[in-house]
Amino acid sequence: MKIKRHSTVLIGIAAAVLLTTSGCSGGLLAGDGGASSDADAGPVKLAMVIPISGSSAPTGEYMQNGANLAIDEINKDGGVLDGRKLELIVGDEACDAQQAVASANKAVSAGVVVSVGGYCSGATLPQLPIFEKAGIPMIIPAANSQDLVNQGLKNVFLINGTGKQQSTAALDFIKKSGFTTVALVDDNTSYSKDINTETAKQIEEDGSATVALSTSVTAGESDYSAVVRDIMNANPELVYWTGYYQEGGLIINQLKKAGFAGQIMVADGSVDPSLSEIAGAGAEGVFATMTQTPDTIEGAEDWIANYEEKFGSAPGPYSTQSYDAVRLAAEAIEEAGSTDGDKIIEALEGIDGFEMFSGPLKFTPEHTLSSGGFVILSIQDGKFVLEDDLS
Amino acid sequence: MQLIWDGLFVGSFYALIALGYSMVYGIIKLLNFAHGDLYMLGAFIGFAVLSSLGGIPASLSIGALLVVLLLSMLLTGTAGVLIERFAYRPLRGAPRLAVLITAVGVSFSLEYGISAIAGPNPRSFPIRLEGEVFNLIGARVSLPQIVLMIIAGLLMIGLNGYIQNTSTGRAMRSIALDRNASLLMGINVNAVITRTFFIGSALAGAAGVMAGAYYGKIDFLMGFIIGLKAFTAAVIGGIGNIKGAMLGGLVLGFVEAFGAQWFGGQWRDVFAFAVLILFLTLRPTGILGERVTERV
Amino acid sequence: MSENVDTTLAPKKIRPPSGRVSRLFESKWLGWVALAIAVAAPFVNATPYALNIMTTAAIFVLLASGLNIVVGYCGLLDLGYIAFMAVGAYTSGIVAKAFDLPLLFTIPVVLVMTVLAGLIIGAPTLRLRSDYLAIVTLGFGEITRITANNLAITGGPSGIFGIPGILKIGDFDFQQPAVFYYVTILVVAGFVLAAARLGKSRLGRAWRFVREDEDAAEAMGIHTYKVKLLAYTFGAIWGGFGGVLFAGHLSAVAPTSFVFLQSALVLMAVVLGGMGNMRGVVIGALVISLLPELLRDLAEYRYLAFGVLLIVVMLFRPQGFWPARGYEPERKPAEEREAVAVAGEQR
Amino acid sequence: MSAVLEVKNLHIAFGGVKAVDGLSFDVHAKQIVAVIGPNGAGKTSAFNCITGFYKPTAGEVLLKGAAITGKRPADIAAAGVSRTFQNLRLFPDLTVLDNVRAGMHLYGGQNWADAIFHTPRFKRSEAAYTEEAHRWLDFVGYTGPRGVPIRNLAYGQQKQVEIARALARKSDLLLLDEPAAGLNYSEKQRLLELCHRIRNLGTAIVLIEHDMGLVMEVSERIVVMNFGREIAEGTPAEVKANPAVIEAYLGRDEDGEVQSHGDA
Repeated sequence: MKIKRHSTVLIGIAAAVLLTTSGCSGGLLAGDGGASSDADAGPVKLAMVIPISGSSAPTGEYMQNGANLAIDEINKDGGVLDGRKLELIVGDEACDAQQAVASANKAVSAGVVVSVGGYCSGATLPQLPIFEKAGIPMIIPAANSQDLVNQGLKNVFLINGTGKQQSTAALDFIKKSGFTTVALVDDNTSYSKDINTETAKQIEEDGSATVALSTSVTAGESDYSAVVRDIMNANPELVYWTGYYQEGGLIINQLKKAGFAGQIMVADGSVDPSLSEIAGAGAEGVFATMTQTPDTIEGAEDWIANYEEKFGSAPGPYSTQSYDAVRLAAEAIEEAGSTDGDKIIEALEGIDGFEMFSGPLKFTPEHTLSSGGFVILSIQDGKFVLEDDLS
Repeated sequence: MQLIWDGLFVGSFYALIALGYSMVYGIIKLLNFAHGDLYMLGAFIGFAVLSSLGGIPASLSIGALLVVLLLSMLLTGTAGVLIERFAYRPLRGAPRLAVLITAVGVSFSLEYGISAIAGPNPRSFPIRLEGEVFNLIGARVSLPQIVLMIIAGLLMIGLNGYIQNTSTGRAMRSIALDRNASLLMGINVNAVITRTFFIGSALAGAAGVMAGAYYGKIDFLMGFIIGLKAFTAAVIGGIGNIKGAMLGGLVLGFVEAFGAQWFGGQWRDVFAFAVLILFLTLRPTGILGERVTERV
Repeated sequence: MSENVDTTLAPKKIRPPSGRVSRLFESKWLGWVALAIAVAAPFVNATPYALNIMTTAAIFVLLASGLNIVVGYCGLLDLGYIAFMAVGAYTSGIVAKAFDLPLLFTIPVVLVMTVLAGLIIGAPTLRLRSDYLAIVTLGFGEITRITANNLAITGGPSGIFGIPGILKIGDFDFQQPAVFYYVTILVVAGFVLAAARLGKSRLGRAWRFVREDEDAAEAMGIHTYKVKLLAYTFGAIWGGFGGVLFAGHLSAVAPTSFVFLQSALVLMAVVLGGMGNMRGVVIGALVISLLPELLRDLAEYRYLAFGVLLIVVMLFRPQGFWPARGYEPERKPAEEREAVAVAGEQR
Repeated sequence: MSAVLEVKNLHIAFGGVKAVDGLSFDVHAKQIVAVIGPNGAGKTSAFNCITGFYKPTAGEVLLKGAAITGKRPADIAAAGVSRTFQNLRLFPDLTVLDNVRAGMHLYGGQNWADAIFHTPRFKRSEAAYTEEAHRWLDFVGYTGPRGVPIRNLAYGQQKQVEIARALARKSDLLLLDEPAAGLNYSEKQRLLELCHRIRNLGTAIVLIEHDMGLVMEVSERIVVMNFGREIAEGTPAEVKANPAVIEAYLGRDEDGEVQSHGDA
């Protein structure tokens, strides 16, 4: 009896809801949702899922500014596809998988055509299947874990050097400078561990140097005396820190305090003005593997001036890559002559010699840069300057 | 040797924070979940004080540090008192669950309050203790480390003297034994609890400033893990026991240093928490604690 | 015995609180209405974004209902609850990837693993006092996350990605967002109902007895330790299923999803909604998971707001916004006469 | 006649304080035994030892000939002992009926799977629980509302519910810790009558009580304790005449009480 009554009510409610909503667009009965409803008119939307909250938020801002700079330039020049404007849809990833998925889905729902975001590798990985299913190409400006490539998805393009390429750059510099013993330290995040293991592998294969120590620390702590002790015991000529600047600064500081006499090198995640602030005087002379930043690129003064005029602050890490990602997206859309994902992917694969900050672009078969564009920076007077362009 | 020294140094931080945990627990049987965040608060207060003072010549850094230390202790202590007054006192006598949840709420409010004010990014501390590194029977020891350990030691000795020799100290001990009886004996229980919170929070604040000055980086979540560690230290020593908290801090420092050596640095926290769980299940009264039978 | 019953003291009429809102809330229909809304929602808006948000919210509801068993029913403060979700998510992800199975078939393994996890975490700790328990569970939560971050089998810091879908029959893939949403709703509704029913059973009462007064419960022959362990185990199973859905939903599992903050959020849902009251907890979970989506601009302040809210609720409404209903129907007068007569010749 | 409860040379000490120092007594079926003594004499500690809340430092407790010494309270309850507490230990936020149902936990009749799937077995057992709860409330003469949280009720009603809860356990032995404390005269009279009816069910009662009138009237035997020791045991008349008992109560303010109630 009771159950019958329940089910009649249920059916009644369901029917009522159906009746009232069947006219709405975007519902299940209205085809494939609102995703492609404005595919042929209005602005062309680009998704940018980057860290807006959390500890990587400053980098997110650099990226967003870089992208907006490109969008303004392109729109001023008449947009894409005969006058359609570009529009940036920004979503927060907060370096967290769940938030990233939410933001990616939101972007897909907003009807984006290309994704030009992706900073934390751990938060970018779960975005891949979402954009892939929606047939949306991804031009990833910052995240560069090898795992992104290893999935073999045809919509994923990396315009930052991969962990592998960064490791190669590190090895080149090690050989060039004649270091014979190296300690590798990561912070146990996806990106950092990737570079650590890859560098260790390449050093061993190469054989000109030995890995004296390869270890991990836990991010977010203050006291790194354990790893400092290990390094002092291993006594390498070079310490390569592959994590982010917060812990990097502490480790450099504590190493110097402990009287470490060797050299220190950091990976691109630690290339941030705060590094030398946290590390104090000990940061002087620290090396870094990094893709070109506007500061280190010759002839980028105009660009920097534009950026500063628009945003009132100097560009930071990944401003250029984000800028390039948007330009590249526009180029590919123009080339494809449509907002269709497959055609854009085809266009991206066909691009040859597109000028970017990192040099002329041509994608490898696995959709990475043919050359990583990594250079070696060093800290002089608290600022990163070009040490060696490895050419 | 290096291991022992490193353990001792980190342990003295744990001990300072564990003291507050232990005192508060001993007196009102409240596990002040937000205690670690008072350490964070202390560091940020120190940061704010220093920033507002503007540039300080590096030569004055030890003296300036002491002034900032005292100021931060005062302010953090006051914050602790306010928290007790407005969040915990109304719940005295309420179910333990309610109080614990409130403490979680306080912890959250402090963390994200600071995050909203000072921003989510780590800040670098304006003054930095730099100093000579020298060898002491096989361990690398730096001058700042010694200075900080002396400060920590003095604070702990001072506290111990205070509790053993003053009337407030005696009142604290008597409340820890039996609150109702103390009330009957004419002790102003509320005043003593207020004072306890002040002292405990001030010590945590001192540890925060010292950590800021030594490590150079502070952020709004820095109190979370260290709060857990301090609690572990308090339990190891015997919660509610002042000397136990000091001992527990040092023991935990050692245990961690050795654990990290054997299992690798990334397992250090796992090791520390495993020690906590072992102690709680096998010897919940800690090294120095006495057996207490709970009456029905 | 009838002459001993003081008839002048007729039963006082103490009525459950009335008022339109609370009556609506207590209504038997509420659950069905909620389910109907959940089923109908995609017909209104089926964008991937909306489906994603709704699926996430539903999973969150499942977690909150599981934690409610532990905290709300049994009064054990668990600050590391997300660890059970981690166990479920990792187990199903690893098994599914290793044997290339649809997630559905990993459920037996997940069940075993989560029950084991519940026992491993519960057995040594449930003898502890409640505040020790809270901090130990927090420690266990952190241990779980750090371990997952350091082991090779869990994929280290990158975690596991490319997890197979939940099920595929011929061309029909249950992984399509809308289908997955309905699967989630079905599972969550089932578990919420089960948790609510458990709460109103002999076991559920035993949990409440333990929560209210452990000694008195012991004196009634309730083996408090076993009962607490059962609460923990059920909580673990709920969390584990939440993990399976999580793994299926994101197709990736990474350690960053299992930080203390997540445990705290689930706890907030339970506390704000009303500890022990499934309806309140479901509403609390929906509020906690959906509100930030609606108020994106205030994202920075939401945790601060949650923290302050926790304190305020504990101070002024310790039972939560929708506390457990402490009433049940009185006996009908006719039965009363009969029962009195029977009780006289008892045994 | 075999004893339901045998307490043999029971000791318990807290730190240096000997709360119970060599207590022995037997309780036979259908017997009502009172334990009396000044405050702090160790009566409640003895109860807590018998019911397993304290572990005795020495001595033995036998229930129907089987040792229950040092077992956990739940096991002792399952073996057939139920109790009330000195200061009410009800479940304040739960309804009157739920409080009584607590005593029925050991009846079983359903498991968690029954509960989740609402099997007929579950419905039957729930109905039985409710019916039984009403029956015991009627038995103790409880007339108040039954579906409301117990914290809303008057003290006397709460006391009734606590006894109903202990009775619902259907144990062989019922320990009542100061059941008459705080009750008025007519309530005490009803309690007296209730004790007799409980005994008629076949349950033996041990009660701690300060009200001498009630004790003298209801109990068959009385155990007198002072400073943890048993100073006298016997029928009410014997105890009343015992010089040690008189001495224990003389010079204390209970003195008058013994006299006045002795006439009753």
